[in-house]
Parts: sequence; structure tokens; C-alpha cells
Amino acid sequence: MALIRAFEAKAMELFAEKYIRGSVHPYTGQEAIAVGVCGALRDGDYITSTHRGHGHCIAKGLELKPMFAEITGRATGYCKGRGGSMHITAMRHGMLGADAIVAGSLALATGAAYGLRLLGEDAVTVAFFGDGGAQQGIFHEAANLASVLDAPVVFVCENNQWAISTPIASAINVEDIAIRAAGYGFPGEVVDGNDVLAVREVAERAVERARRGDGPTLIEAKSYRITPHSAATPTDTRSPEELDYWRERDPIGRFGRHLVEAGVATEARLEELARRAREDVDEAAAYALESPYPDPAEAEQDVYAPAEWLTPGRLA
Amino acid sequence: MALIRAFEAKAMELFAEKYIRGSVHPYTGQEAIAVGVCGALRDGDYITSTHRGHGHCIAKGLELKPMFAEITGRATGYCKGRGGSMHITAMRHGMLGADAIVAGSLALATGAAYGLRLLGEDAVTVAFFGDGGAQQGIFHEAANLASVLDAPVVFVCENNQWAISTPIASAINVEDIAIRAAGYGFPGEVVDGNDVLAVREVAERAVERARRGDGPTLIEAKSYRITPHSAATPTDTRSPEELDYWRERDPIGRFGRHLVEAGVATEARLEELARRAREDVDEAAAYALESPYPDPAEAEQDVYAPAEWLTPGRLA
Amino acid sequence: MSTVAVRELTMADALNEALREEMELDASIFVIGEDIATHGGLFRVTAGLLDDFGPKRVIDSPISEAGISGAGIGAALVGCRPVVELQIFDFVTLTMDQLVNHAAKWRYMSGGQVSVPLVVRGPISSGIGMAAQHSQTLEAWFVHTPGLVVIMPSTAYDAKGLLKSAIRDDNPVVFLEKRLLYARKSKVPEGEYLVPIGSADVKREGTDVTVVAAGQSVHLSLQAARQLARDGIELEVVDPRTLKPLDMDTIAESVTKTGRLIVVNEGPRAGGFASEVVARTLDHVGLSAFRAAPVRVTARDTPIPYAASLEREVLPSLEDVLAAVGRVMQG
Amino acid sequence: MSTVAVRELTMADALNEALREEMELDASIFVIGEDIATHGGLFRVTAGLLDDFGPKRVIDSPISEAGISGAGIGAALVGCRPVVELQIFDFVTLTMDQLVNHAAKWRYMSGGQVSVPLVVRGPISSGIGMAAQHSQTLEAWFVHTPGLVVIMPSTAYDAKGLLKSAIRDDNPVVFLEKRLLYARKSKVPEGEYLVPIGSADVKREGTDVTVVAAGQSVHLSLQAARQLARDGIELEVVDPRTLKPLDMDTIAESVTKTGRLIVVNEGPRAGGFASEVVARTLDHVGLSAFRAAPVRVTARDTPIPYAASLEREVLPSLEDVLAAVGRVMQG
Ligand SMILES: Cc1ncc(C[n+]2csc(CCOP(=O)(O)OP(=O)(O)O)c2C)c(N)n1
Ligand SMILES: Cc1ncc(C[n+]2csc(CCOP(=O)(O)OP(=O)(O)O)c2C)c(N)n1
Ligand SMILES: [Mg+2]
Ligand SMILES: [Mg+2]
Repeated sequence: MALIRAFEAKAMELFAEKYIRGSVHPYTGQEAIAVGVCGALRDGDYITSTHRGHGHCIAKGLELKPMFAEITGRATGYCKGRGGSMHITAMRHGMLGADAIVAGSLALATGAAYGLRLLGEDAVTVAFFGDGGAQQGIFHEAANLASVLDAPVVFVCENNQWAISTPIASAINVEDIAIRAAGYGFPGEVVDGNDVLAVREVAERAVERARRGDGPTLIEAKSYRITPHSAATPTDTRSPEELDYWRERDPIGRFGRHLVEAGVATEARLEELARRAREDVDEAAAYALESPYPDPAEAEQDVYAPAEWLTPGRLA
Repeated sequence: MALIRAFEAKAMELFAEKYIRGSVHPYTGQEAIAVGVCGALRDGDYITSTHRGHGHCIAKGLELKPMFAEITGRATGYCKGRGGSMHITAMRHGMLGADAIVAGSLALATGAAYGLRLLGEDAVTVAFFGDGGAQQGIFHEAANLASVLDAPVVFVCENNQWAISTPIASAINVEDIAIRAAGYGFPGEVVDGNDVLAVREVAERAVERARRGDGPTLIEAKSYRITPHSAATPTDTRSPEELDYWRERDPIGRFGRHLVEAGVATEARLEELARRAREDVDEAAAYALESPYPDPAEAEQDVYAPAEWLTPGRLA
Repeated sequence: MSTVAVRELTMADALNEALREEMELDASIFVIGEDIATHGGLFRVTAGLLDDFGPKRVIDSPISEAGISGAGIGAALVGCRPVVELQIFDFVTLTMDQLVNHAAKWRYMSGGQVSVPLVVRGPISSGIGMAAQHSQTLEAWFVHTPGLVVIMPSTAYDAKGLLKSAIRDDNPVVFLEKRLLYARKSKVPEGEYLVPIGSADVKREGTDVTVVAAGQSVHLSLQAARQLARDGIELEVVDPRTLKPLDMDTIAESVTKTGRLIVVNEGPRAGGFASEVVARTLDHVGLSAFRAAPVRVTARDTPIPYAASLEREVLPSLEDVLAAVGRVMQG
Repeated sequence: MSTVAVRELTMADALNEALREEMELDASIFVIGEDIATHGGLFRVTAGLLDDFGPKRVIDSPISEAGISGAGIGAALVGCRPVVELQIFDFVTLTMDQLVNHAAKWRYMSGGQVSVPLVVRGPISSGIGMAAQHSQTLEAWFVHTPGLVVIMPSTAYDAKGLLKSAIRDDNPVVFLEKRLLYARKSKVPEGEYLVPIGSADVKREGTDVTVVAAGQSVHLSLQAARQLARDGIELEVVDPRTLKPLDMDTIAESVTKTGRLIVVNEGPRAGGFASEVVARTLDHVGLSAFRAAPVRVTARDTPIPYAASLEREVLPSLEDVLAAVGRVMQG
């Protein structure tokens, strides 16, 4: 969690310094969700992510250097600089890709889960999406399809209360998004998304259920982004009281206090870890900034997968 | 109901005789739903319909002659032969249009309902759709949007158990589609769609609620189509037992028995009404077949509404 | 004399054979769509597959075009080769986001880490009174989408060979089948053969006018060619078969020979495939190669009307092709 | 001397004024979209409207592009004039069914009983590193859709006048705003004026080459024109402003004068708007009017990459326009 927190802080710095184009959507405040959920996964499992995806990547085990290289548009990035912050894919880490279309990856995750099962693997696929994404038609189609296909997929709705400037209360007329699972015939669970242990526990259950072949689960993790929507959309109209309320419930602080009380770690040790995280992040960012930019001559590569018709001059 | 039954029988005849192109989707067996629901509406209220829309049209008060003229592709049809069986629109009767895109009109109905309210009218809009349509993303978006807009719309899901060859049980993992309403924060009601009085009662409640400004309702009317999916898709794999089960519950027969038992009508009187219905239908069909075909020279008319830029040779 | 038995097959049966053969060869292939399993598809293209390959590989889906397309993409990302049927291709409007923002871009956005071996196929059903929402010819949209392959066969032979190639290709393929061609028969040899993606086929040789046409339009053009041959005008009918990538070499070669180009296409004229062929051919052969301005024979810029008298009027007709030939022959 | 005060306004402010003026005139107009009310829109186009017109007419919607588009159509059918914002126009992929199968066809299918006075507007945001799913230029799809009107302004003045016309027009209008032009200022008179739909504007007169370009491409073309004027080459820059219906008279007149045509467009080349302009101009002026083959300057046929070095490479550049002029001047 500390690593994610440090990564996003650095990313915002790099954006301010114009090393990052487009935008950055910090995961700050929601770290417990990615960490709790990905902790319940094993090698061979997959995830899909969103515009706010750095946290998912780090929790799934991606490396910081090619991540920073990607979001700063370098040839050494996971996607050779083609994707950027909103499109990090890392197949070797089971990261199917981040999607800048809100809720766009839910059907992909369902199909990946079904396909892996068809290929004889007992892998589970997790799809992260936001509270705003739950109003997209594809959420409905993917959830129902996953149910009738018994696809081993877990839908994780990160309800951070806001979609840019729109509070969830104005986007839906129900208290919990999780209840929609009942309309598809699989369990929906609400969990405190700022409590990493609680998230982990719910995720274990859902992943276990999927792996058993009992089908999907919808997890709604209630949380909050304590930073503005994005680097490109910094205006934040939310009340200071609301922000303070959630800062007090900061998942990192809470887990830290828990560890100290449990005698597992000391304040000093936590300080130490946070400092190390910042060092790792600085080192990775430095690596990225020293990396070369993609060669313009390669701009037309990878539009199509190799095929015998793919000979120069033949492409329409 | 007898009129609808007779209309569809005639339509199938006309298709067999090649007077109708494309297809015909008979409403046979579901008459109680359209009649019960439209009975709860008043002048100034609107409906949207589906590929299986003849019953909705008749129940909403459309005239048989321009209906037959439309589905036989004549210039005297409601849509001048441009729309055909799946696209009958009749604004003067509050019929916003039939839609051949499954569930495609649900958002239109929501917007019409909201728009009428904005214009100061207290009209209610009803959207008919099928059980298969409830798996479309637009159902989800329209229902949620209607809820947050408090749109005076009633969603009527005609669950006739099948979507072409696909039984509802294989398309969803829940017993009732109506429960999905809970995920949007408005009531969902299940009703026996073959009991016209029961449908009427539920519809009155929903329409009243919408008119009061209390928002949408989802009505799931359980019914059955006792004829094949369509004239163009006549193969029917459903078991004879299942068909017999539902034929016994034929809404027309049931309502007839009820009237006789209640002493409101005699068998003879019902016979008489059925015969008259057939006569009206024959007369209307004859009118259609005597009507002229649309003039090919008018094929490019009505693509665009009159506008000052709409001068000959200017259209892209 | 060839030892391979050759049968006459309908395009529907040829497509069915292609699916069957490929599914036997490759267990990662599955087909999903509305009414394709128990019913065998509205047009029988998937008939019998359920019995032979079972419900895990032949799936009757809920009515969720976006959902099944997206699921196909996801399955393709992890190594399957899904074939998604859209019951009528007009419904692709419901899944443009999955096809355009996902299938077509995922490989590029990932820097080449992944490929999306997906086929999305279905009928174009204009000409039979299905009206505006069931009669569209939308290939131009996909031709305009980098990352997609677009195929439109005109014969049973091409259909089988191209569908097999499409399934084996590692890229997302939009495979367009003309409803009126399903019942049309042509010679199809027994056993394995492929038709390469991106290669046109000269369906008729001629010296006077090059007619570029795919799918149904090929037969309209051949009909015109037979009729004009009596008056000594020889049309060369070039069937690209694949619309993206487009075999410009074959088209350019033909136009260089004839100096005249007509493009026949069933979609609306504005922004259609015909416009693209005209513009690209100009790029390739230059102005001087033309003896007359190229002519586009297309549908009118209207939705497709229901009534026969109107639908006939808006769709390209034999008369339209003949008139176009008249224009280019005058120069 | 004009008595009308003239200000310099950004395109965003001009669009905002157009909405405000029309909403004051017509109570049946409402705007709906994501973050358009309290936030005033990501690019401030709807800023302040909530305060002046209230939450019933200025609506923050859930993230449901298809839903709000469909709702706009339904409201239009019963007499409202909805303006739907798509936060980024790439998301139109989610609502193609509502726009193409419903908005564009409802009037025709009803035999002219209804009209759909709907405006769907939003930004095209290529050129700023938003990557493949937020950078598409998709007007070609809509140009290919009978029943739609397609508008793409290049200046604040045109934007205001065209948006007002679009709102008053009884047809469904796709209104495309280039993200990079929002902050660009131009002279806008106080008070009421309209820019007619379907009429092009010659942004610069010239005798040697006709350059047809809309939106952002207009400014790229003008830049090239200024540079080439030094070498005595005079470009005539024709801005169609409306892509459908297209003002062919103005384009044909210009090409008849110059004999040379370049079309600049930010979309991918294959099947793009540039191809349509080339094909239609040939129809209108004939082969003989051309001294050189028309040239299309477009984006490459790739998704839009994130990195600056790559995005610059795939989008049309000043160098590309200059090279094209070189080609047509050689003939
Ligand atoms: C289909 C689509 N519509 C709109 C957007 C613009 N957009 C980007 S993020 C965002 C808010 C998403 O809210 P939520 O799903 O709650 O995720 P969060 O940003 O809160 O993490 C919106 C509307 C988009 N990227 N995709
Ligand atoms: C978007 C879309 N997908 C598929 C179809 C093809 N189709 C026509 S009717 C139908 C079945 C619809 O089932 P249901 O909604 O239950 O209505 P019913 O036919 O039972 O009245 C299908 C799949 C269509 N018209 N539109
Ligand atoms: Mg959120
Ligand atoms: Mg049904």
C-alpha cells in the first residue's frame, strides 16, 4: 500500500513537470482494495483494470520501472509507450490490461475467465471497476452472461463515492450497488474498502467460490479517493469535512496502527518501509526518465499480429 | 383481445400469400398484456413497442386499415409503407413507434416520459419489451436513468418464456426478471399475463404511481406465445405438452369463461364478437390489398425533416 | 483431371463446414451467439455443431451483443479462438465499443504483447423487406477502423476458405455474409483449402471496364457483364473478397489495363466503401491512367424502406450498373 | 463601421453562449451529460447553465452514454430539443445503436410523422496524449449514416452560429468539437446570429490548390498556406463546416478554379472523410478539371499511440500538407 501511495505521489509530480501527457488518475486512498483482492490471487490468475489502474498493477506484482517508463511514454515501458497511464498491460504478470472506457473490461474479464476454464486451467479473473461504471449497460450484460456461463470471475466495484464530480447518490437510487447481484443470481457482498484485512477475507471467499466452479461474485468495496479525480481534472468540489472524514480512515494509517497494536511492527519500522517505498519509486522514475522515447519509425508496428497477408504495402 | 387474435391470424395468412415481406411476429397468446396495460392509459399517454407489436397497436387504439396497409407495404399505411410490421408508428394515437432492436426503445420511452413532464404534461409512457430484452445493457441504463430522473415510465416485460429458440431459464439465473427493479430503487411486480383483469390492476397501480411523480415501475407479465416465433422463423422446438399447458390458459378463453360465469355475456355473444372481429379484420385487409404501393419517386422523402438547408442537390 | 471430389454447396453449408473443420482441428475454438446452438442459427450456419462439439463450445447466449463480443475478446486474449455470431449484422451497432475500442486496439495499446484472434460474423439482410434496422451494409465503418480485418465473400467457395483463414488469423475479423447468398450454390472441393486474406479474385476478365464489387454486388456486376458482352463491352469484375486489407495491386493492375473504374456497393453512397476504392485507386494509378472519371454505384443515402417498390429503388440495380458503364464508356 | 460590439471569445465560451441564448429562447431545450451541471463540463462548455436554468434542464447523468442518448431521442420525439453531451466523443461507440438505428431512422421509418431535433455534441481529443480510446476522429461513420447531420466547426464564430442552428434544426445532429480548439479565440459579435447548416466557408482564398479541411485541420492548412505564400503558392482553404450535408457547390467551384485538390483530415485514411470528398468532387467536376490527382492528408491507419513521439508521427502534420502541395503542384 505504501508503494502505491508513493507511486501515485511521484506520478503526480511527473505530470506537473510535464513528463506525463494526458492524465493521471491516482489510486490514493483506495490502496486496501487492490492489495486485499490481489492478495487473494495466485500465479496464473488474471485481472483487468481501469483508468485508475496503477494500484491494481502494483498489487498484481508489476515492476515499477516499466510502469513509470510506460506512463512517461518511453520505449522501455510495458507497452513500449503506446498505451500510457490508462492502458498498462502486462501479460506475464496476469494483467490483461487497463481500460479507459468506464466498465469496458467487464465482459472481457468474463470471457477470459470462461476461456481459461475451457482451456482446462483453474484460473480466476478479477475485474476492477468503479461505482460510476455500475451504471453502464455492459456491467449488466457481463454480469448476467458470467452467471449463465458460470464464469470464474470476480467483479470488484470500487465505490469511492464519486464519479468525477458526480456523487454516487445522484447516479443511483439504491444504497448498495452490491444488491444488483441478486438480479443475476450470484452473491453480492459489501465490504469496508479501507480495511485491507476485511477486503482480503471477502476476496478469498469470492475467489475460492469462482475457482470451485460456483460462478461469479460481485464485491462492492466502499472507499474514497482522497485526491482529486485526475491530474487533468484537478478541481475538487467535495467538502473539507468529507475529505477529513475519509483521511481519518486512511487504509494505510489504519493498517499501520493495527500492526503496531498487534505488535507485529513498530512505528519506526513502518516509517522505514514508507521511506523505502519512496526510494524504490524515485529509482524507478529516474530509470524511466533516462529511457529513450519510442522511435517514430515504429509507430505503425503492432497494429496487426503477424500474418501471411501482412506484407508491406498490403495493409488497407 | 379477439381483434388482436383475428388480426394476427390474418397477418399470417397474408404472409403465406406473399403479401407481406420480411416477417410477422404474432402476439397470439399475449393479448391480455397489451389490453390490460393500455386499458390503464388515457389519451395523451404514450407507448413504445417491439418487433411483436401488432397487439400493442390495436390495444392503444390504432386503426386496422392503415395497420394492414403498413404491413403489406402500401402508401396508405401509417408509415406510407416505409416501416412495415416491425415499425408501426402512429403519433396521433400515442404510439411512439415499434422497434425491431430488442429492448431498443426502453431509453426512448424514458426520455419521452421525462420530456413530457418537462413540457408540463402529466402523461405516462409505457415501454413494452420481452424477457429476452431484459438481458440487454440498454434495459439497465434506461431503468437506472428513469429512476434517478423520476421519469413517469412503466416498463412492461412480457415474459413469454422464450426468445426465439432460447428458454428464459437458459438466459438468466433468476426466477423473476422483476426482482431487478430492486437494483434501481423502484417497484417490480410479477403478474399473470394471461389474466387481463390482473394485468389491468397492476398496470393501474403503476400508471397512477408514475403520474403522481413517484417514478417508474417494472411489471413482469408471465405469459406465452402459442404460435411460433415468427412467420420467417416458423420452426418451433417447444414440447406439445408445454403448448397444451398454455393453450388451456389462453387469455381469451379465460376471460370469456369469466364473463359467462359472471353473467355479463353469453357464449353466443362471445361467438358473435369473435365473428365480428374476423369481419373487421377481413375488411381492413381487403382495404390494404386494394391500396396503391408507394411511389418509388418518393423513396428519398422524409430522410430529413424540412430545413432551410434541405434544397435539392444539397444533401450529402 | 483432379482427384478431389467437388460438390455444389450453398454458402450456408460451406460456412458450416468451415466451422466444423476448424473446430475439429483446434479445441480452443468456440462459437457463441443467439439461437446458434439448439436452433443451429437462424440461417443454419451453425447447424449440428452443438451435437458434435457440445454446449461448452457451442453456446446459446442471452441477447447481449456487447456482452458476447466482449467475452469473445477476453477469451481471445487468453488463447481461445472465439467465433461470435451477430444474428443480424445491424446489431453490431450495440457492440461498436467492444469491437472498435477493445478488439481493434488491444494489441496496439499493449505494444504487441497480445493478439485478439476473434471472428465476429453474421448476415447482411437487405433486399428482403426486413426494413431499416435489419438491412444495413456497414462495412465502411470497419474499413475505417485500424486493427480490424474485414471480409465479405461472394461465393460458397470463397466463404469457406475465407472463414477458415479468418479463424486461423490472429487478428480480429469482421466477417460479413450476405443473407441472399446463403442459399446460393457454388463448387466446393472436398477437404482442406484456404482462401488467403487480402487477396482479390478476378471473377471475370474483361478489357473495357474494371468493376470492383464484393458480396452480393459481384453477382449484380456479373449479370451486367453477361448482358453487355452481347454488345461487345467486356467488364472485368474484381472481387476484393477482403475489404481490409485491400488488395490494391490487383485493382490497380486491372484499372491500368481498362482505364475505367466502376465500384458497386450496397451501402449508402456518402462515406461508403466505393468512395474509398475510388480515392485509393487514384493514388495508385494516377490521374492519367483513367479514360473516364470513376463511377460509384451504391444504395441511395436513405435508410432501407420496407415496401418492395421503395427498397428496389434505393438499392443498386442492374440498370444502375448499366448506366454507369454507359457513363464511363462515353468518357 | 459596425455598431455591433465584437469580442474575442474562446470556442468553449462561444459554445456556452450558444447554449445559453437558445435555452433562454426555448424552454423545451435541456442539456444532459456526465459532469455537465455542477462541474460545468470537463471543458466548461456548459459552465453556469445549472445556476441559470436549474436541475430539470441541466442534468448530471449517470455514466450511461446509450441511455442518455436514447432518452434524448425519446424527449425529442415528444417535442423537446435535447442537447446530449458525450464527455469524450470516443464514447459514441457505446451509443451507435441509439444514434444510427433510432435517431437517424425514426423519422423515415415513420413515414415522416416524427422528427428528432436532437444534438449530440462533445470533444475530439487527439493530439494531447490521451491515447487510443480517447483520441478518435470518427466523423466518417456519421457521414455514412443517412438521417444524421454532421457538423465540425473550426472557429469560435462558426461554433456558436452552428450550434444555434443545430439546436433549431429538426434533425439529429452530431456536433464535433476539437478539444485543442476550445481555448482558441476568434471574433464573435454580440447578440444573435446563425451560421447556416450545409454551407462551407472559404477560410482563405487562393488560386493554385484547393485544400478542403474542417475543424483542427483548417488551422494546419492555413499555416501551410501562410508558409507557401512566401514561395508564391496560393492555397485556397475551404472549410465545409458541415460534413453532412456537404456543400459541394463551394468545393466544386474552388477545384474548378484551381484544378488541384488536397483534403486534410485527422481520421485514419482508409474509409475516411477525405476519400469521400475526393470521390464526390470527381463526380461533380469530372476528370478533366484536375491538373493533378487529388491527395489525401490524413492520420495513419493506426490507433492513436500515447507517446508524443508516436502520436505526432501518426497525426497529419504541417510537413504532410507541404509534401502534398508539392505532389499536386508537380501534377
Ligand atoms: C464510457 C466512458 N464514459 C465516460 C468516461 C469519462 N470518465 C473517465 S473516469 C470517469 C468517472 C468514473 O467514475 P468511477 O467509475 O466511479 O471510477 P473512479 O474515477 O471514481 O475511480 C468518467 C465519467 C470514460 N472514460 N468512459
Ligand atoms: C438487438 C437485437 N438482437 C437480436 C435480435 C433478433 N431477435 C428478434 S426477436 C428476438 C427474440 C426476442 O425475445 P424477447 O425479447 O423475449 O421477445 P419475444 O420475441 O419473445 O416477444 C431476437 C433475438 C434483434 N431484433 N435485436
Ligand atoms: Mg468512483
Ligand atoms: Mg420472449
